[in-house]
Parts: sequence; structure tokens; C-alpha cells
Amino acid sequence: MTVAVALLCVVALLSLAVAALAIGRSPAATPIVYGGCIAVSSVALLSGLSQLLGGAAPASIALPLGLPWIGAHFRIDALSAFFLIVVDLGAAGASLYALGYGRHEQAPQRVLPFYPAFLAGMNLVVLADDAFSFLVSWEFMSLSSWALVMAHHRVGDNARAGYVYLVMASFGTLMLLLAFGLLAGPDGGYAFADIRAAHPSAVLAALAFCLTLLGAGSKAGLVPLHVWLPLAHPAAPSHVSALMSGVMTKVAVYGFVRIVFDLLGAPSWWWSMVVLALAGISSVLGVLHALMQSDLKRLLAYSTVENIGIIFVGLGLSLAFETHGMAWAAALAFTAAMLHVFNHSLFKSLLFFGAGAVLTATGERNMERLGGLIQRMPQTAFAFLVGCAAISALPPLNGFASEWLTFQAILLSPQLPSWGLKFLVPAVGALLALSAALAAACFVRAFGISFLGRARSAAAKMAHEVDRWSLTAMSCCAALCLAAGIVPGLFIDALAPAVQGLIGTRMPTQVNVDWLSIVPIAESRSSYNGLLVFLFMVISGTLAAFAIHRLASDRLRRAPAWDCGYPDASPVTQYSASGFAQPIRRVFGTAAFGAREQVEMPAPGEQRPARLTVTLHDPIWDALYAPIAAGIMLAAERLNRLQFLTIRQFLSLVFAALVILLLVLALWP
Amino acid sequence: MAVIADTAVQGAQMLLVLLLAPLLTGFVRKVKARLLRRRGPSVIQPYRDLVRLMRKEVVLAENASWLFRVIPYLVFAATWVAASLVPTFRTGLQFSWSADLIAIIALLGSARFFLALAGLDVGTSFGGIGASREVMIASLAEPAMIMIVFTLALIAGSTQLSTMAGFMVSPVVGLRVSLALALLGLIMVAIAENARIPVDNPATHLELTMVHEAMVLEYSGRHLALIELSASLKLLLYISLLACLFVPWGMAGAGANPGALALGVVACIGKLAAGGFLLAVFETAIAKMRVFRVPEFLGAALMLGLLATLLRFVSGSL
Amino acid sequence: MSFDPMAAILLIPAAAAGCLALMPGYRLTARLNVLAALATFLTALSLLFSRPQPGPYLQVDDLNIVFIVLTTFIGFTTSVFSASYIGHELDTGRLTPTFLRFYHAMYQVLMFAMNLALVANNIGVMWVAIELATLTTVLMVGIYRTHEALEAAWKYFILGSVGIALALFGTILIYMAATPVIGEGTDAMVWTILTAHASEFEPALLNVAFVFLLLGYGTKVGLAPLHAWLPDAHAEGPTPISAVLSGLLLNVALYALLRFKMLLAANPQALAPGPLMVTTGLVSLVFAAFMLYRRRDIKRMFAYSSIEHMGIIAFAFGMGGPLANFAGLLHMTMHSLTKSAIFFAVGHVAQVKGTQRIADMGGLTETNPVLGWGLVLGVVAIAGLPPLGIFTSEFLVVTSTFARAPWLAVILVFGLLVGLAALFLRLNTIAFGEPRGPTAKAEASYVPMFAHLALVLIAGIYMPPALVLWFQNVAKLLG
Amino acid sequence: MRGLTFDVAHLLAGTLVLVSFLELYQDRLSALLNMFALHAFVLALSVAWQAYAQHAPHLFVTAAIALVFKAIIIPVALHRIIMRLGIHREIEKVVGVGPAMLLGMGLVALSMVVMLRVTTEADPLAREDLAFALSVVLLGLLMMVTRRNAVSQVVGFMSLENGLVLAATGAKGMPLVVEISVAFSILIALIVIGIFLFRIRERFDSVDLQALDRFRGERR
Repeated sequence: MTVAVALLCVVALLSLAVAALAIGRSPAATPIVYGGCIAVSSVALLSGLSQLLGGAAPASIALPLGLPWIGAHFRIDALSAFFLIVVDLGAAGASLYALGYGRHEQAPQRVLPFYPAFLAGMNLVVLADDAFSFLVSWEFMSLSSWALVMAHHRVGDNARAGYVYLVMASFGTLMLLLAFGLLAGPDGGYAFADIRAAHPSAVLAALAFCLTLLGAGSKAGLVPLHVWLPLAHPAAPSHVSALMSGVMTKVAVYGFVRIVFDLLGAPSWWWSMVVLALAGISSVLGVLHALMQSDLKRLLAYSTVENIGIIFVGLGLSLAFETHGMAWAAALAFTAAMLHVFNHSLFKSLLFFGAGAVLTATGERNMERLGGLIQRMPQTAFAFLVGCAAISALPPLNGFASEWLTFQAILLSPQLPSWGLKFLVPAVGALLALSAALAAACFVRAFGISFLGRARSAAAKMAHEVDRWSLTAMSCCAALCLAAGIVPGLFIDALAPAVQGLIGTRMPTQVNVDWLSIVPIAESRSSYNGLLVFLFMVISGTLAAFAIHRLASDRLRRAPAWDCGYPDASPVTQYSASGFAQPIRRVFGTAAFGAREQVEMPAPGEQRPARLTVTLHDPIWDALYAPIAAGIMLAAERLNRLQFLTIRQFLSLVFAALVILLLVLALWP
Repeated sequence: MAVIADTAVQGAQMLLVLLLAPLLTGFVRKVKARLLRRRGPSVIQPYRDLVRLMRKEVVLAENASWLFRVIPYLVFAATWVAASLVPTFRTGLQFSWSADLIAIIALLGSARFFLALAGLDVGTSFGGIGASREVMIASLAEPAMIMIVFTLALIAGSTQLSTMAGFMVSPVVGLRVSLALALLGLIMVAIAENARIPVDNPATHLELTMVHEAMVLEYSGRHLALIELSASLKLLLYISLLACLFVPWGMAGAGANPGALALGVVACIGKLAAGGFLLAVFETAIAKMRVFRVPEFLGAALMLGLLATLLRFVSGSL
Repeated sequence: MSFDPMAAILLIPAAAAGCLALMPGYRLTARLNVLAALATFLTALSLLFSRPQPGPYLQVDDLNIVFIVLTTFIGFTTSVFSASYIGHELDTGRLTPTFLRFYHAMYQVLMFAMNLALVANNIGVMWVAIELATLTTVLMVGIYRTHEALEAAWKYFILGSVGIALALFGTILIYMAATPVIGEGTDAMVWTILTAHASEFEPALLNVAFVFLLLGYGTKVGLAPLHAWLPDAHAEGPTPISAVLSGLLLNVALYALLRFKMLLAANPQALAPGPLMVTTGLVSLVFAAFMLYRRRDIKRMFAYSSIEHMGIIAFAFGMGGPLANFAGLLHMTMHSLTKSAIFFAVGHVAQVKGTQRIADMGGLTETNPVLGWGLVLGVVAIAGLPPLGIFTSEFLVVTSTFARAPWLAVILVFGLLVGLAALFLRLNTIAFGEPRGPTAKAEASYVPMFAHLALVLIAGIYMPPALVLWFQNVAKLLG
Repeated sequence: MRGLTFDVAHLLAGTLVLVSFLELYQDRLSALLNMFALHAFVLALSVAWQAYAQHAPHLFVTAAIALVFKAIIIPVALHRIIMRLGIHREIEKVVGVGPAMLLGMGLVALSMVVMLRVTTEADPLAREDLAFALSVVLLGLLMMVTRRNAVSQVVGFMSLENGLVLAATGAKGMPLVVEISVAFSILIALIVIGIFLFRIRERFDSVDLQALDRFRGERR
């Protein structure tokens, strides 16, 4: 039933796309398409919710599409239902936001047709139940998002971004293709049911695991496959960026979970180590790069890399626990990962909405030219602030809840017998803590530089609050962030069936713990109550305010900023984004991204200003991708000579081929 | 009945930390002055300062935003909640389970987050300096703290402060390498977090080296009062944290009789005094380091924490 | 006498060629051309339902019916396209009416030759037909009389003749192998009889024969290193001819190869033809993928992509087995449709921009949205991205291979990825970025292009069970 | 009688191979053309003999074509062309005579090995003929790739094709032989005409005097 509804929603989305193709240029198209998307995705959302909360048995449908002798199988179980919710919640939010944001689109006919298609693709991936339809929807998702990235192909090097994105996406798809080729076996049992039934040998499973890690990892943006992400996500229109960063990466996580936890069967001991190592590196590298960006949307994209790292830490831990038969711990770690999936989809969408709002208000993405926006767009500023607090894992918001759970999972890991893990897990824990702290720094910078202080450019001075739709979308996301932060127990219970389905067990039920606090293992061991913390802060804050205003003075006088008595001339003298990041760049820079500073000091008496230039580059690009590209280009160059031979030379090629083959025949036993 | 008692104790704890915090600051200042052969201000001077600041009108920069005015209350609330959840004179507080040690650190983290924003709000260069240095310090101090928490949690098998304290008094603990490392690391972090010498100088102004003071430079009146108060609350929090983790003796257990409670309070005050005294001595003995040496200092703390955790992971007995 | 569709698909083009050679005026001739092609297509369709008995010279069976229908269909759509294309050529004066007449006549002759090669039940007739097709295309490639065109035509001519000579030698050897079993005379050249007795033939002779046939017809298929004529012939000839070359002539040659492969496969002692085809296929794929990077001429680029796909198809058939053969057939069909659609698009692009240099065209989706997006869709399809048909076949090829010979599949995937990267690198300059070059409106009929792409799209999503069953039978036939 | 047939056919085929070697040996165009005329003439003889031996009168047509067209018309025409182009003296090879000869030997050996592996079930006459035909074909191809000059390349192609005709006629009762030889004659005629039209003096791939190098695909 639910799966049918979901599929109907997909069909509706696709027909919306076709309709958009027809009416794309007319001004009425924007509200129609986005309105339709809201309606459809909320229906899909409801179906997902009913499946997950209703605790219905997995339902599946087989359609006579795709490969005829297999057909297209679609199935919805708890896991797909959960991800369906994530996808469609994000989709509904983005569409709502786009109702307002989309009006400023210069070339709507380049966005409208692909947007519903993109949503449809993501929904299909989650629903697919055989290798073929999974891959088709997977690549369809990439393709439509590529088209959306190319929407503003004339701006900057967006075209290049799209190119890198498409190549990496196809790489991922081909890797998954190989993985499925392994799992399906020579007689082509592509249906997931068959793959589950056929238990692959250890070697086969290991190979498939690596391929899956490459395939899904490249889509999720796991280091070192992340290079496309910070290029492509900012290039798209902001509501699409929100979807790509907040939702599409989660679909990639779904792919990883579906294959590794569901299809591959029992994991072997070293998988978790690979995942954990990559995840830890991703989280730290991602946030460090985010700290160095001055482009607001690129900063957000890099922070997505970090959060994907956090999610994969959870997944890796649960793999480790599963390997050593500690199902309850595995359940805890997996729940942490899923909770973070949900949370990140919320606050990353929120932040991208905010960035988009700034973009519409000022036309600027560069933080160095922003500032003081809190004065002119207070509501946006507030929503953005909530997002920043959430993503920096500050209690009582939702980011903290999931990171707290992850830490709890790490604290369980000394009981693991494997020595490799004994050394790896603490290191990963340290990396995680480091990345959390750096994330806080990163978002202090993001919010402080672009919303606080004084306007650094005329555009920022002229900014104005954005439209109602966008604000509604943002405040909805903010509200959800708060809700998920103060009552995480409800959400943990909600996604318990998904955990149960994969791990075989689940975390203890949290609802009937008193005061709605969450207790992963035991009261005496650890517990956290977002609600109470929230209440305490509110009460003590208001108490203080009330007391002071009642008993002491509440007089207030506006005056120029003091600043130690220095008359502070122009806004240029405030701290800039790069200046703010300088201490941290000094600390980590040389190691993480070969940062180089050259100071060009004019000789005494010269008039020209001194100049400080900082060069950063991604070591992974230099070490991995540049050589590959160079190699391919070199090979192309060499082979290209064959284009310019004379006919005689071509004939001699034929002749050589003939003689060689004849020789083979002559020498054939 | 018990509930009411517990709630009362919890309330007492909240009030106690609130009242003791300025006193502790004053005490530290006094001791430092004495060590420097100065008479120094009286111990209750901080109370006077606070009251005067409360009374004064607030001079607000023209372009300060609403956030700038909200932040002092936020910071104060976060710090106070954190401080009142750390057991001082009695374990098993009413609401201690509502936030474990990790959550308490995160609460302090959010206080710092907003304080840094405040530094950036007015858009002056000093505020920027303070904020950017503060987040740099925090980005190293927090992980170090988390590592230390891991160590202790792994020893005590819990991140619940009451349980940890309860475990620490029990004889099974004994002397452990990892414990020593954790203690050292925690002290270093505490110094950094409270902006004390050698990381930062609480008494300094108009210096390019200052961090915490630079952030709050634009504050005045009641706002400044709240921030000062939360600073001393934080100091108290860390000292009592050290106390309840490493010298938990004398604390009253859950549901103890008033006598025990009184004893606990006395013990707590004694510990605070001792901690303050040691801090003062240390601060007078050492010189402030350059800002760009701070990462090395904190990096050392982080390494200590990581080492301790590793030891815990590798062997249960260390 | 009663209506014999098998003869009809030969007679209609022949007759049409005759008339077109005589008739003046391009509008009329173009219409007649379309008409004749349509008629041929319809007769071919009728073959689906009423299949005549194989005679000594002609036959229709499961295998070649696929090719016949495909050929006649694309022949028809291409004639529609060429009607709109040639008009423009006439306006710009690149072609004179006399040449145009010649062009249409040749077009039908080509159709005739290809149909003959397909329905031939006789290896000799098939050889003659393919030579005829070669000669016609040579003449049409050179039709613009520019230096480059003559150059290309000449190269094609020489290499083609050598290829044909080799193929003939192979054919003779087959006959020699057959005579001891079947006896002298025509019977020893008739497919139906040959395949029936293949198992008793002299294996060593068959091996030698296959080597020659592989090289001879392989030259026509454009497998590396015999491909040299292909890119230039595509680039310099009129675009409809490029479409027919890529979409059809390569298939016809491939069909001949397949026939002989079946012959060999039927003989247990003969060396397995599979590995040979697999090797040449992989070589062509990887080689063409790398060659794509340095192309500056848009038509030459897509010619190389044809080589790439021919490599994939040869690879698939070489792997053999029901799944791979099915994939090969599907891939061949999809490639013909897609590539001809791409060449339709490219032809209009070249007319709009007035050049074939990639560097001189840009931002096509801005200036001519329909054309631009059509081209993008075509490239997406040819790059093997879902939900278009080529993905289905590539999916089958890769997965079925990976289960049997992982390393081959890895090479295959590598080649695919390299080729895809190259294609989109160029597409970025052509379709996106700042508009470059003249931005006239294209007066063109997009019907054929989008018809093909629609078919490919549908095939990617839903394949009618009848078609699948049919393909599966053929796949079994190919062994 | 059987033996005689065999020997004569054998002899003629062998002569054809020998003449191919002679062609390979020539380094003057005019001399090369004469050699080719001889080549074609020997072919004609052998085809005629096959026609007689197999009692296949239609093969006489092929023989006639070979004699008239290849042994007389084409050489004459080519003589004209080279006279006009004034290239009847020089002839530049890629590899010298010695290596070319050695290569040729190798090729003949190769074709022998390949063909004689065919078990004796096949008609011996056919086998030997095939072996020689294959060597002629390979030698022709060798000539095409070792000569720069267009005319000599044509000659190479024609002797290659002679080998084909030899094989075709060697195959007993093979239908369509006549048609095939006709088809080939047309092909060659076209090539010769092409050379004549485009005034190709140096190489095949230089369609015009000044178009030596410029138009081979896209320039670098």
C-alpha cells in the first residue's frame, strides 16, 4: 500500500517535470511546479511515516519495467521508510523555500524541469529493490542534479564543477555496477532478494565491500572521493544545494547501508577499520577546509564532508560491534548514525536556505563582502544562528544529541577484542572531538563575519529581508532542529524499527524514561535530557534578566563603539574571514593543506601597500587526481599521433595485424 | 518528601555556586596580591564590583545588534546550569542525570560560542582578535577535555558525574598512570579555559595579547556584570570539577543527613580555597606565553588525554 | 506473381535509384527518396509477419531480420533528415543540383547494397554487396570535392579495397573448407547449408579463413587498428551519410562477422573466435576512448565514439553466452539509433555555426535550446547513462562479464569511464558556457532526432516482452 | 593425366610467386610495370589451365579478362601516367631490396606453414594452389606497404588481387568467380582513374600537388 503510494508520488513528480518542460518559461510555472512538489513530497512523507510508525510489514511491488526477465522491484521496509522520510522532508522544505526563492531565478526553464526529476530520482533510489532499478535511479538522481548544477553554467567555473561532478558520479555508479555484478553472479540474480539469499564467499564479499565503499563513498563525499562536492554543491541554485548537501548525500549513505549491512551478510573484521579511518579523516579534513573558505556556500559544502564523516564513524563503529557480536552496542552506534543523518539533513538544509537568502538579498556569496546583515534581515539571521548552533553540536539542539550518542558508542568500544580497533577507535574519537570543536569555530566565523559586525560592501548595506515563503521554510527547519534536540528520545524510538531490521536488536525504548531523557544503556552509566537543559537555561536566563531589570538598572545609552578608545574608521578594519581563520590556519594549515603565506613588504618610503598572499591547496587533489588526469592526457597525446599517419602506414598496421594473426595460427599447437 | 529534600539540595547547590563564585575570584586575587607583596583589594571586592556594574547604565555601541544584548544572559544561563550540575558538596543531585560530563562541557562550549559571537558583533578589531584567538584555543582545549573525559569515563564506567565521583571514592581505583595523565591534562585545560596565566591574563587590558578581555571589551554595565559573574562561575566549576573527580572525599552521599551535608559544604569550601590558593601560586610563579605558543601548550594537553585514553583502551589496569 | 517482400526490399531501392538518377529538382527527388525509404521500411516490417522460405541466394531468419528492420528504419529517418539538411547545403551552395541528383541516387543504391548484404543467403553475394556499399559510400564521402573530402574518400577507398580483398580470400577459404563436405557448386556458399554442416568442416582452414574475414570485414566495422578510414570518412562526408555509416554500414559488416563467427562456433575443433573478438573489441574501446580527448572536429569526435561502441559490441559478442549476446544485440540497436540521432543534431549544429570546429561553437543550449538539449540528451545516451537504452546493455555487458572474467570487466569499465569523461569535456564547450559562433535559427526538422531518442529512452525503461523474447532467440542462435 | 594437371598447375602457381618476387625486386617503375604485365600473363595462363583441368569453360572468361585487361590495358595506361607525371625513373622504397626479399621469404614460408597444416582431406591441388595464392597475396600487401610511390602501390594491390583470382580459380567449381574478377577489375579501374584524376604523383594520401600533407584529418 505505502509503496504504491510512494511510487505514485514518483510518477506524479515525473509528470510535473514533463509539465515544467512545457510551461517552463511562463511566470506561472514556478509556483505551480514547486507547489506541486510540496504536495507530492508531503504525501510521500506521510506514506513513509505511516510505514515506519505504523510498524507495517515490508511491502513490495514488481513492475514489468527495466530488464524484462527481472522486472523492476520496489520495496519499502523500515530502513527505506526512514530514508524516504528524510528525503521527502528535505524535499518539502526545499520546495517551500523555492516558492519564494525561485522567483529570483533568471533562467527558470533550466531549473524547473529537472527539480522534480531530481526528487523523483532520490525517492526511487530509496524504494528500489533490485540492482538494475537501483542503479538506474541512482544515476538518474546524479544526472538530474548535474543538470541543476549546470543551470547557471555561465557563472564562474560552474561548468567545470558540473563536469567534475558528472565524472565522479559515473565513477561511483560504475563501481556499484561492478559490485552488483559480483553479487549477482554469472546467472544474473539482480533482485535484492536473490542477492540476500545467495551468501557470497569471503573474498567476494570483501571485494564487493570495497567497490561499494568507493561507489557510495564518492557520492556521499567521503575523503578522498570528496573533491567534486565542494565544487558542485555551491554551483547549484540554493534550494538545490540544500537538497544535494542535506539529502542526496544521505541517499548515498542509504546505498552504503543497504548494501553493506543488508545485502553483504556478515562483515569481516577489517571493514570497520577502513570505514572508521576514512570517516575520521573526512570529519577533520572537511571542517578544516570549511574553516578556510570565504565563499559561504562552499563552506557549507565542506562542512557536509565533515558531517558525512561523523555519520560514517557511527556506521563503522556499528560494523565493528557487529563483527564481534555486540549487537546492542551496534544498535546504539547505528542509531547514532541514523539520528545524525536526520539531524544533518535538517540543519544543513536550513543553513543553505540561509545562504540562499543572503544571496538573494545581497547578491554575494563571499563573506569578505558581507557583514551586519543581522540588522537588516533579523529573521534570517535568527534562523541561520539556530542552524549554526545546531551544526556546532551545542546543547540543547539536535546536533549535540547525535554527537553525544556517537561518543557514548565510542565509550563502549574498549570491550572490543580486536587490537587494531583498540588503537584506532580512540584516535577516531580524538578526531571526532577535534572536528566538533573546529566546527564550532567554523560556524562562529560563518555567522559572525557574514551577519554580525558592520557591512563590508554596499550590497550588504542595501540588504533587505527575504520573502515570507523562504522565512517559513527556514523557521520550520529551525523548529524541527530544536524539537529533535530537546526530545531526541522520541526520534530514537521512531527509527528503532529500521535499526531492528538491520542489526537484529534495538536501543532500549526511550519514551517511558521519566522526564523524556535518553538513556542509551543504563541510568547510572550515562543519560542526557535535552528538555531539562533547555528549561534550565530558559529559566535561569529569564530569572537573571528579571532580577536585574527589577532590582538593578535597565537604563541604556547608545554611543560609538569604544574599541579601547581607538576611533575605528572604516568597516575594513574589522576582522575579515581569512583573518579570523588565521590562528587556526597557522596551527593546522601546513599539515592539512600546505598553506603558504608570502608577505610582500614595500621598501621604506614606498607608497604602495604591503601585501599578504595566502595560498591553500587540497593535497588530495594534488596527490591523487592531478596525476591521473595528467596521465590520461599524456596517453591521449601519445596515441593521438595515430590520427596523422599516411595511408601506407595504416596499411602496414593492417599488414602487421594479418601477419601476427597468421603467425599465431601457424604456431597454434 | 525525599523529592522535596533533593530539590532543596539542588537549589542550595545552585545558590551556593552562585554566591561562592565571586568570593573565589576575590580570594585568588587577594592571594596573588599577597604573594606579590601588595595588600590587594579585599576578598569581597568582586561583589562590590558586580553591584556597581549592575547599577550603572549600559553604554551600547551604535551598531550593536539584539544578539549582543541577549548574549550575556545566554552565557550566564549556560554557565550557571553547567556549574550547578557539578556536585560540590553532595553527589547524586536531583537533576545531575539530566546532563552528564560531556553535556556539561558542551554547555560551556555554547557559552563560549556565543561569547565569541559577541566579540564579533560590534565589528571592532579588538573584538575580532579576541574571538578568533578564543576559538583557536577552544578548538584545541575542547578535544583535550573530551579525551580526558573518555579516560575518566572508561575508568569509572560512566560519564555521569555523580557515579564517577562515587566510583572515585571507592577503594578499587588506586593509583593509575592514566589517572595521573588525565589530572595533568585537566589542569592545563582548566587554565586555558579560564583565561589564566600562562595562556591569557585576566588582569590585563589594552594589550594585543589579551583574549578573553578583548572579546568582552564592548560590554558595560549589567551585561559586563553578568559576564564577569559567569567567568568566576566557570572558574569555580572547574575547580570543583577537579575536586569531585580527583579529591572526592568529604562529599555527602545521596540522601545523607544534614550533618553530612554541612560537612560536605565545609569540605567543598576547603577544596575551593585550596584550589584557588594553588592557582594563585602557580600564576605568580609563571610568565605568560606568546599566543602562538598556546597551541603547543594545549596540543600537549590533547596528547596527554589521547595517551591516557589509549592506555585505558589497551589495558584495563593502567 | 505474388508479392515477395524479400525481393521487394531490394527492388524498391534499386528502382528508386534509377528514377532518382534521372529526375531533376531537389524537392521532388528528396520527397521521392523519403517515399522509397518509407516503402522499403514498411515492406521490411511486413517481413516480420510473413517470412518467406530461404532460397539459394536470399534468406530471412531471426538474426538478419533484426538488422533489416533496423537498417530500413534508420534509412527512412535519415532520408527525412537529409531532406531538410540537403536543402540547406543547396542554399549555401556546397552542393550543386547535379550532385544532388547523384546523391539521392547513390543513397538508394547504398540502401539496396546494404539490404542485399543482409538478406544474402550466399557468402559470395554478401561479399559483392558489401563491396558495392563501400564503393557507394566512397563516392558520397567525396561528394563535397574539397581537398579534405577527396582525401578522406581516397583513404577510405584504398583501405576499404584492401579490406575487401582480404575478406574475399577468407570467403574463398570458407568455400574450400565446405567443398569436401557439401560438394562443389553454389551449395557450398549458401549460409543455410553451411551452418548446417559447419561441424564437419576442416577446422584449420576455417581458422585461416576467420583471420582473413576478421581483418577484412573488421576494417569495415572500424575495429582498431583497422579503423583509420572511419573518422575522416565521417567527418568529411555529408552528415546524413555519416549517420548511415555509423548507424548502419558498420552494423552490416558486423553482421557478416557474426555469421562467420557462428560458422566457427559450430565447429568444435576450430579455434574459438571469441577471444579474438574480445581482444580487438577491448583494444578498439580503450584506444578510441583516449582518442576522443584530442578531437577538435565534432563529427570526427563522434566517429571515434562509434569505434568505441563497435568495440563494446564486438567485445560482447566475443564473450558470448545468452546474456552477453543479448547485450550485444541490444547495444548495437541502441547505438545505431543514438548515434544517428547525434549525427542529425550535429549536422544542424554544424549548419547553424557554419563550422565543425568544436572551438568555434559554444553555449548551444542558450542559443538553440531545442537543438542543444537534443545534443546533450544524445551525448548522455551515448555515454551510457540511464535511463536511456545504452545503459541497459552496458549494465548487462559489465555485470555478465564481471562474473566470468573480472579483469576484462575492469578494463571495460576503465575504457567506458575515460570515454565518458572525454565526451562530456567536449560537451561542456559545445552546449554550455558563453555562446560562441553565429547563432542563426536552425531551419530543421527535429522529428527524426527526437524519434530516435524517444525510442532509446523507452527501451531504457521498458522493453516489450516480444522484442526481448526475439532477441533472446537470436542470442541463443549466436551461441 | 591427373599428375600432369597437378604439376602444370603447381608450376604455374609457383611461377606466379616467383614473378611476385621479381616485382618486389624491381626498383624502376617502368620495369615494375613490365613485371606486372608478366604477372598478369602468368595468371591468365594458370586460370586457363584451371579452366581446362576443371572443365569449367566460364573460367576462360576470367583468363581473358586477366590477359586483356591486366596484362595489356592497365600496364599501358599506367605507363602513360608515369610518363606524364615524369616519374618513370625513380622509385623510392621504405625498405631496401634485401630486407624486402627476406621479408618476402618469411611470408612465403608462413603461408606454406599455415596452409599445409590443413589436413590432406582437402584436395591437394587446391591446397598447393592456396598456399601459393596466399603467398602472392601477402607479397602484394608487402609491396603496398614497402613502396611509397602510388603507382607501385597500385601494382602491389593488383598482384594481391591476382593472388585472389588464383585462389578463386583454384577452388573447384566455385561460382561467381567471373563476377568477382569483373568486380575487382572495376575496382582497379577506379583506382587507376583516381590516380589519373587526382594526378597523384607521390603517395596515395596526397590527393593534390600542393595537398601533400595539409588535409589529413585535423591538423595538429
